Amino acid sequence: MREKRKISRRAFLKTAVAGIGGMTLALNGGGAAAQEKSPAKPKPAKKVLGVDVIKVGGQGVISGAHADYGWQIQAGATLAIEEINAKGGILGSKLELKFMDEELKPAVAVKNARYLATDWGAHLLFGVDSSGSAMAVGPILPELDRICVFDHASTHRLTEELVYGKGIKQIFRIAAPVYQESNLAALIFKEFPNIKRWAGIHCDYEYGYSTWALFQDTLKKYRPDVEFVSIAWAPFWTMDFSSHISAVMAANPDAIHATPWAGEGVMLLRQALMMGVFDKIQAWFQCMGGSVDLLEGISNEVAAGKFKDKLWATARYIHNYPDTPENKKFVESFRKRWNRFPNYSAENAYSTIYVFKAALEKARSLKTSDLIKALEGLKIMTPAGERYFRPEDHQAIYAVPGGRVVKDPNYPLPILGDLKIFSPQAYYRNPPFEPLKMGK
Amino acid sequence: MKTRLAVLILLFLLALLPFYAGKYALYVAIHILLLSIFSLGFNLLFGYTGLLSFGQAGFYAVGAYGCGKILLAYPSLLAGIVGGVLLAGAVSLLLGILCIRHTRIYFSMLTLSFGMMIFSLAWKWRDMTGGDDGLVGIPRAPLEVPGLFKINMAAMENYYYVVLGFAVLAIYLFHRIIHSPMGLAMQGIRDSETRTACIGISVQKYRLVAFTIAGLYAGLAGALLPPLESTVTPPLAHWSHSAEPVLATLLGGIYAFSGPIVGSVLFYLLKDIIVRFTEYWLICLGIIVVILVMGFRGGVVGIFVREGSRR
Amino acid sequence: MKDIIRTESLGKYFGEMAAVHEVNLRLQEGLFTSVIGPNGAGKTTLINLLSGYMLPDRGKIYFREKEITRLGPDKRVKLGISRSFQVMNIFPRMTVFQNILLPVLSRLNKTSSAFSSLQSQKEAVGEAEKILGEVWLQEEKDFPAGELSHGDQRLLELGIAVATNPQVCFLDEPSSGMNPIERIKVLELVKKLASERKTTFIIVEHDMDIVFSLSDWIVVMNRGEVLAEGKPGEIRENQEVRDIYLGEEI
Amino acid sequence: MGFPLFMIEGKDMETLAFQGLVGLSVSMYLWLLAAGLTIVFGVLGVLNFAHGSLFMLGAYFAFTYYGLWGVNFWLAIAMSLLSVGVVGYFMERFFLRHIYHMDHAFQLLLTFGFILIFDDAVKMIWGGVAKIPPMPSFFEGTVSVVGRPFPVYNLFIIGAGVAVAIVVWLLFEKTWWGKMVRASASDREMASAIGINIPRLFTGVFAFGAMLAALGGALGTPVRVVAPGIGSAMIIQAFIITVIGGLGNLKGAFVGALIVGTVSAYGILLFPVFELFLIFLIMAVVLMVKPQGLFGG
Repeated sequence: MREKRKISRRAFLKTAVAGIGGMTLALNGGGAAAQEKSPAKPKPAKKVLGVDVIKVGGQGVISGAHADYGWQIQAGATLAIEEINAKGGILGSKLELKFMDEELKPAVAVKNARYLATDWGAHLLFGVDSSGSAMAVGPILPELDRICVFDHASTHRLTEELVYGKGIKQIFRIAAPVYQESNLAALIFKEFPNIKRWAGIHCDYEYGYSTWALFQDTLKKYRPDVEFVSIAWAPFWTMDFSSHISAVMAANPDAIHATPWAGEGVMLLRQALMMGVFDKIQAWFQCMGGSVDLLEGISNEVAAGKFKDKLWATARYIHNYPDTPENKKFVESFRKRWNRFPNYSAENAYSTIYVFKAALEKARSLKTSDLIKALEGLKIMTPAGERYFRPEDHQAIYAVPGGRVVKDPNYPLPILGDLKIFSPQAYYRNPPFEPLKMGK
Repeated sequence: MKTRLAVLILLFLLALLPFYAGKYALYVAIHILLLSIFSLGFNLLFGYTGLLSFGQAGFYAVGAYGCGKILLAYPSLLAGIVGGVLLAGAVSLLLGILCIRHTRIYFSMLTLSFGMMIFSLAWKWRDMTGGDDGLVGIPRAPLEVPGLFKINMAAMENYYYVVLGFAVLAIYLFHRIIHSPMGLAMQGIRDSETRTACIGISVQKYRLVAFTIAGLYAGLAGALLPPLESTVTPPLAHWSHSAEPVLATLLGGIYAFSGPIVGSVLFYLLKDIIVRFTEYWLICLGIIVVILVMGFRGGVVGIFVREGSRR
Repeated sequence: MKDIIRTESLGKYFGEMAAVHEVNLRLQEGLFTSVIGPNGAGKTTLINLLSGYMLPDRGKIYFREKEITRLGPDKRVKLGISRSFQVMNIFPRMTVFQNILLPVLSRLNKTSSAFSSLQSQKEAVGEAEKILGEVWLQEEKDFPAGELSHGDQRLLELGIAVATNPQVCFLDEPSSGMNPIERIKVLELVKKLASERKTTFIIVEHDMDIVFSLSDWIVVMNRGEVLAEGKPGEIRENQEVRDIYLGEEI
Repeated sequence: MGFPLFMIEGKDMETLAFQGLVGLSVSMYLWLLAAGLTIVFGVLGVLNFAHGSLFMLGAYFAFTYYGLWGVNFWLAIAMSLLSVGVVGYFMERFFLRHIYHMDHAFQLLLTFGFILIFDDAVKMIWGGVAKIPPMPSFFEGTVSVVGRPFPVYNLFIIGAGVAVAIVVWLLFEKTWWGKMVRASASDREMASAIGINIPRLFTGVFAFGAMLAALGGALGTPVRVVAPGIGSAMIIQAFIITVIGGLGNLKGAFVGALIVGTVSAYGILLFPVFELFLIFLIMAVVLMVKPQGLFGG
């Protein structure tokens, strides 16, 4: 036993030491970083905001099948920051961006937020693609003492439960939430008397559930005569939708309402074409179908008229609307900078930075409490139109139309034509909110 | 003697951490401690009993959801953590009975599928789990024993000490177990199942014990998470999360007591640091795994110490 | 003398092939018994059946007139039946000492204690030390068993087999892969253990000289069946046995 | 407005039959993936976690040749098979070959390491954004089955699945190479004793398995997107199939694929809520009842 014990002693000693080494080294590193970078104590400078650089920490998914969204967020924010810095920054302080991959994993998003705020020293946070990540990041903002502008995650719960319900004032959302996909769609299709039988092919997670539930509630209000005849749920990473499509087509629907997005949306639509769906139905509403990556993905099929003008879509911003100088300028400079069309996530991020600018200039301070005051009720002109941050739930109110996916000679990729425009009040849920029932 | 000294130094440094480390470093430290507990339990199965489980994240998630639900209903840290651990233990005992009849690949596949069943439950049983949004707004409840004491946990420093306490306890107990007769029996099973049976030891019994203990450890790691993050989401149960203790343990060394702990430190810091410089941290990790399997199955500890590299 | 192991028309079949067929054995306590026979005669299978390592397809097994046919190996060890393996089967990653300690702990029913240190198991440690001595492995006690020489691993295998303090112990070619001198050493050790420990050994062995010089009783198997059994003298005279071993000098 | 767990009511025979056919196409596609995995395990005894990554590589190569370079579709597929075959060759020759003697756990871990490497490697080469290959025109159009449009492409996939099954069967049952492989699978010592060059044979088998994976990936490109991670998204399903059927048993894998494909198809139609859960449940139950899988042991 003796010899043996000696061995294992040595084993433990060395490794223990290694452990301490690793631990302390890294932690001291982190610690030091935190001390010097902590924005809490401003450096002696005559800058209004007290810092030379305003650090902006963003995140989005930049890996996997949905990577384009993160890329677009990054691109939009970068463009805005370059513009602002070129004009001398905000109140004399330049902006600096650090962007991280949230991997669509809430745990990662939280870790990133903590790293950005407490180690890298971000003054302002924005981003996050998935609802789960948003719902996870929201609650820790008070502890981090930072505001975060969410520019993609769309669950209504973020603003209705966390801000309006739990009173987490550090949360703001610049993007239109699921109302866009459900209530707007309902408002459009209540005008189609022949479409009576609706089917759904939806994401097998919160986004799909709430969108489908809300769509049914709202449409029923205007059209008691419609039926919702069948539904198929597609888990994350569904690549073969043929079972889902045939399952819902079995009920002979007049129209289909679908949420799978990004690459999955493209696969769904191409496979629907293959299965001759568009010969049978009258309309297909593709939520977020106005997203650039999706439009690029089905560009050939649209050009060939395979969808027979039955494909409808919306997005939280569409590059061909509104017809304003702000929007024209944004699209042009985005295309010049990145040589691609801006996605809604890009516009959201771009506007987010300008929202920061407006808030900082109004508050003339980096204190979270001041920024919250400045942002509540803020009205600001953005490429997507005028946005108004509702004080009750910190949700930005602005109008985005839905329309048919069509080819336009002036654009290399499909656009939304035959636009149906409603005032936001018409399709936004308004306080007081009561939680929405989602049988599923 | 030397060992004791090293351990004391380590404990001392960890105890003083909040005084010389920043907020984020503290947060990282907590996560490393959780991963260490998680990996230790895993290695009782893998390194000491010879069973590679790809479903440990399932029990981690049970612990996390259990603790989360309790804290949302009754804000007492101890109740949450203990409840979560016990729940995870019960589940692992139950599934263990079904799993231990299998070995090698079949065991790995069965644990994988049970883990994924828990994942899909977390995803689908929305009234209970909140679906993919998960359980939100879980309070970091105070540590209290009614009538005795009550410590506020709002400051992360305080919670760090709670985690440190549980981690030290878990590691100490683990050390006792693997150096006990039962630990020896498990190693016997790892080295030769048939031989162990033919000296009068019930292989299945000790497999089940190891499986349950591993589940309890996973559950403890999981139960300590919600108070930190205030959220619990399904990815915690996904097989890719089960892979983390596997990689950490492999990195540190599966044949040494301290392997999983050292591995957890390296694994977490490695990822945390690489991620800051490149989004391609997976490929670095993959290369490390390949190199370890090809050449250094004893892991880092094995490289340091002859004992570790023994096959 | 009374039977310690008795079988009734024991059979084990692999598809068409009868590894063991209609075997009715009476192994008597205290008789040093050898099982011999050409390769594929079913010797190892027989031991696997008797030790519970395999379950028979047919027939019954009795230990001291108590039926154990369906008992698992670990249960049989508790009754006092133990074995060694033809293909080396030790605990390679544990130390030699632990290799012996584990079976001892198992016999003392201590393996379920989860928090006491090994050193604190005074009784077991003492016994293990003693057994190490009996199999000449004191010096190597702290080596990892996997790093021992082949001969020493054989000794260890033997040590593990006797460490559960069995009443009957099956040894499957305890001297395989050893040179003649080592063989004699090992088998004399076995004989010594038999007398000191009051253990009834049943061994499978190829070296006829050793078998006939050591055994009190010899069982000859061929094609899964028992061809003959008896005292060495009788077996030497047996014509059938001579036939299956023809050429070989008995 | 909750949905009942079980929605059989109002599902006529045509619907069920049609869904079954769709399920068949799903099954056959899964079979393409499971076949290679099974062969590699059956012969080399290694459960290749990275099989899904080879599937992904197949898709990327096919996309590059057909979608980017405009090579003829069939030629592009052949080229992608070869490319992935070469990748497989190197994987076996320089890595797997050295771990056959090791515990299954380490083999699983090594191939797991390759998943991480391949996933990031394609991200470096092709970028993180999902690629959308064009659809060859001859796959467009549908045929009418029980009065409903069924895609030509899905018919083609069914055909391809059956074809692969036949080819593999002929290869292993009727050719000298197949006989050698089976001999070495059952007894390596004996095989090398009678002069079979085991290492080279195994390299060949692994490359062959890799090419089958690539075939699945390549044939998927017309209707799927190509993105990092599509491999790891598929591998678990492939595992379930092979385990249900009995690891290393081709007949088992074929049946397993049929079960999983059909169950998921009907699951979506009849149990929209618990489809995901169902497949894992089946696997667990099979293992419980028949530890070696339906056709294994």
